[in-house]
Amino acid sequence: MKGTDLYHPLILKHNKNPLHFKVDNDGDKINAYNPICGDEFQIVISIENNKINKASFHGYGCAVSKSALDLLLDRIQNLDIPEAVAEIEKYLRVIELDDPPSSDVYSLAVFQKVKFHPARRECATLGANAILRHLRERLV
Amino acid sequence: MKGTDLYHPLILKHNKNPLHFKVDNDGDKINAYNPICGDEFQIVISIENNKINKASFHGYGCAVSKSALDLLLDRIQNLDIPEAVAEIEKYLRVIELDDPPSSDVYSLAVFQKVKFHPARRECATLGANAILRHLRERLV
Amino acid sequence: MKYNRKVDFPIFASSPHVYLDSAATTHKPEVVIRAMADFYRNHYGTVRRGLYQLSAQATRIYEETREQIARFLNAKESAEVVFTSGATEGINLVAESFLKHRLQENDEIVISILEHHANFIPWQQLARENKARLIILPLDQHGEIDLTALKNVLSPKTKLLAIGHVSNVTGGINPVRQMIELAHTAGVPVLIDGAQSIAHLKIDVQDLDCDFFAFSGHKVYGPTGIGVLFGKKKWLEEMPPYRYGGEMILEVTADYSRFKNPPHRFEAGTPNIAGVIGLKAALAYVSSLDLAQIHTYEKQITDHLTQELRRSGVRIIGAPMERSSVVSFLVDDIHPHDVATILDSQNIAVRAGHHCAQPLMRYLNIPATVRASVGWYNDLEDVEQLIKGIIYTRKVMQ
Amino acid sequence: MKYNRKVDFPIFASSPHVYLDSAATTHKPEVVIRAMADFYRNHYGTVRRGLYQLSAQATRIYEETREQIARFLNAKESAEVVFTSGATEGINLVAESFLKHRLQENDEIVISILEHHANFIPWQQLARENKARLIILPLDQHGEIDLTALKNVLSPKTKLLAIGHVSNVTGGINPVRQMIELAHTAGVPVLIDGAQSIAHLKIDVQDLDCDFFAFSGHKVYGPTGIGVLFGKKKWLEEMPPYRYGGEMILEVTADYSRFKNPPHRFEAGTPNIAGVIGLKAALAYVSSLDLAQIHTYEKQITDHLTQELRRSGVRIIGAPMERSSVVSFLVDDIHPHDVATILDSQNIAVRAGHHCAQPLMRYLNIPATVRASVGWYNDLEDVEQLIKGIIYTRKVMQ
Ligand SMILES: Cc1ncc(COP(=O)(O)O)c(C=O)c1O
Ligand SMILES: Cc1ncc(COP(=O)(O)O)c(C=O)c1O
Repeated sequence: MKGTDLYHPLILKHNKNPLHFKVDNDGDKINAYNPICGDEFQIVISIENNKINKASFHGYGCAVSKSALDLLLDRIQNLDIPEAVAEIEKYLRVIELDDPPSSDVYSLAVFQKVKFHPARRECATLGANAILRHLRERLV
Repeated sequence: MKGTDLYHPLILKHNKNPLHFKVDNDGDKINAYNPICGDEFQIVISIENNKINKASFHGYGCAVSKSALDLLLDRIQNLDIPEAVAEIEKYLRVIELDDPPSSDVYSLAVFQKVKFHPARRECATLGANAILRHLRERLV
Repeated sequence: MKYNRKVDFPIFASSPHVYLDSAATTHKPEVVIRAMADFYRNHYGTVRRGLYQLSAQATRIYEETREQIARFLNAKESAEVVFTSGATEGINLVAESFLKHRLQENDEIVISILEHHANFIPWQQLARENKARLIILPLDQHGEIDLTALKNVLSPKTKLLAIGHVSNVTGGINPVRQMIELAHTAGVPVLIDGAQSIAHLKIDVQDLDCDFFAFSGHKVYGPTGIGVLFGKKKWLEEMPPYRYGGEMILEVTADYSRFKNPPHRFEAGTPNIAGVIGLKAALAYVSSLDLAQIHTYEKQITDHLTQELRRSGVRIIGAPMERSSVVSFLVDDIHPHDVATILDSQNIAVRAGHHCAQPLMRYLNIPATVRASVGWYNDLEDVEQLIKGIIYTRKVMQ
Repeated sequence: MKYNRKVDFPIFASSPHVYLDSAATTHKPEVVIRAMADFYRNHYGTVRRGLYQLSAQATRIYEETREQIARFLNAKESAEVVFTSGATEGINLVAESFLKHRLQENDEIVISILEHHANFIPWQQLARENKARLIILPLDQHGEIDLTALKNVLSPKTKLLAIGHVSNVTGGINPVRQMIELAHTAGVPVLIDGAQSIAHLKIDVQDLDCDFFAFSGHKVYGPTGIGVLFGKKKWLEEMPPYRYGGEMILEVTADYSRFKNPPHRFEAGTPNIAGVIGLKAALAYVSSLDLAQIHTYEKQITDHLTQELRRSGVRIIGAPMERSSVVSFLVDDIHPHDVATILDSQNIAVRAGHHCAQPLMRYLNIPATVRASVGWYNDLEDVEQLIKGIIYTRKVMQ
């Protein structure tokens, strides 16, 4: 594997066997759509007492958008909303602004390789941005 | 003088002392105007019995447009209209289409050097085209 | 024969890769690169404006290129050749200067569902602005533009038929000659989007009898930022300018302006002179090879490519009767973007996405495809590498 | 010092001539020519569309150039930088996408009598089409744009002030900062035609506070076919697209299209990628020299030129308070075209004609001028040659 290669085994694993890929209608519905590449996910997050206690998604997307969303959902599960927002923002700084990933971004750091594939940046952030937008709206 | 030089002594002579440069209102009035360079001549041709018996011009133009017009008027003076038309057409073929000048284009052949100065082609043909247009209209 | 045709193209020496994206843009032969560098180094001058020799020379080459292009397209005269910045600008120019003033409420513009966005959105927006209708021809059961549908829609309300010569998604060569005949019988002028045909098929605008033909230099081994719009003289003459500025005017007063005749009326401002010089070299290169030979050769490679892809079990999108040098496909259920990125890791350049043909994608009910497209520099080895790359992709993604 | 600054520019080695037409177009330093050739030879790829490395690289350089230009102009952000084919297109873009929709019957557009056709005809025609009025500011007794006249015409009806930064005929530097302030006080947005200032003056769009600023690459040592339009974000965001095609859309359906945000909304189709690469190299070259130094140096040459011309007894047109690198003049009663052609025979390139400023010529009541303009590569020797050439011209024409 070259240093610029995008497909880290973790990405491939979560693409093939995502933990949160299922149809579940129980919660807030968030649509993540990138018209430019046609990727589209329906994300469902159920929030109780200001805390994300369940998260799932289904739809169509590439390995990067799918696994990134899956890992992110895993990461924010059980966080309260401000914590989840902070977490997603941290992740987006790594991906969109090339911030060095701090250790607590955990496994999501594998996606920083998109910096060698600029056209794929949006794959890694599609789900994250949609969820962030939604959570921020809930915060207000 | 280089082979590409435009200003043949004949051109300079007719620029400085044109034979037909005067204000004369007696005849057909023809306006020759090139908005792109601002050159503008009023040409007057008096035609009797289908024959050009007098020709003059005044106005403003460069050495090339002025001397070309002067020499051309000299050339067509005393010709009948079809003869004059043929003469001007012959001249224009030399200047616009790079036809080799036949001996009977006479002194006007000095203007063929405009082929090395494409932006000056229109100087050499400004008067000729205006007169030709006018004579053709008279022929119909 | 292996790789030797690549020697004309320096990129393959410096960056050895399998390039199968010529439908997006072609690499440049050394003669083109050198012609432009030589122009800037030894002969640079602006056109039309200058009375000095550098400018006169530049003007001469600029206008000679116009004549060369007229011959290349078999246009009746060079005044039918307008320099643009590319196919996109050419099509927008026709929308703006030709069609806008002719379009009344409820009039119709006909295109096909195969069109590239460049030959789709200008008509869609123009129709919108003028309360006219955009009619989109569907495909028949073979994936070809439905000619019966075309016959049925043509009417006195139809003000233009705008059709791609070759689809940049399926590679299908559209029966434009027949379509033009049908349209003309109904009195409808026709624009051909030649972006995908110019490098592959011999174009004869008089034989086609098209009213407009637009292409980009960068897709025919030429530079970026330059293109050509052919237009029949009778149309160009009645069209108002597209943009205003220097070099396209005869006379400007405080109150009015008078414009030059075509083609200069449509070329406001300092043109892309070096781009024209590069395009001249590119078309000379293509002419020296002969388009018939290019087509025969590319067909051989593309046929092989299609066959090997089919054999490898990928799903090919569209089965045009006549295929140019483009094949779109899907590898199992692997997302096209993943396929392209993994192929890239193997130094294989293909394209993935909607190929600026979202309406077609939606029509075919697929979000994207992988696309491999062939140029003169490709060879059988490139096909072999792609097939190996697909096998590798499957392994990675399994 | 003699001639050594010419070494950066290969044209002076291959075609030794006195080039005094930089206001029309500048010659290119070797670094610019090489950057483009290198791009085509070693890194060529299309932008935005491709998932493979060549395309990713090209995209990166393309967007980095945008950032570099934003810094060069001191724009707030790179999204305010739109690539165009030149100043002419930039100005037409503003006319079409910004002003057209805001212009009502009887509204007014203000320009000056000094304007180049590129900053004259687009407004004249737009006014005509919309039954609006074109107001043309006259010159005061010093040959400067009359600021009192500007104050007097500004009103709620004024929808735009469009002004050249530097006159390409008189060389006068217009007090654009003051004019912008006056306009803004009246709530009027301002476009600056920077074609003649970009290579000579440090531009700071935030300090100027202009709403739009347009220039061409070929006048600042860059390639042909590329230019830049700076626009304040708030305006760009509300402007509809200028042209339609690939790469500027988000979504296209049969019925509607959604467009990208600025700047990409205004860049339909495959852009002039190599042109952008060349412009990047040109601006890097200029930055390495430092515009303040360029200005000081050129001012020295131009002052000397003006003084020597005056001494030689020619009639200088216009006496601007602040002069950039341009001087127009008349040699006795010798027609400017004759002067330029005879100077050319002495290998001296100057321009003659109306300089795409016919309204100004008419205003000054002269049909044409000879124009000498100075670039970074000129030196005192060039001035001496010109003066000798003028003496020779007089001899020939006497
Ligand atoms: C003042 C001015 N504005 C605009 C232009 C137009 O520039 P371009 O022809 O490069 O579009 C020019 C150049 O001729 C100019 O001098
Ligand atoms: C069919 C078709 N039409 C038009 C275009 C637009 O060409 P350009 O982007 O060079 O203007 C393309 C290229 O992408 C194309 O494939």
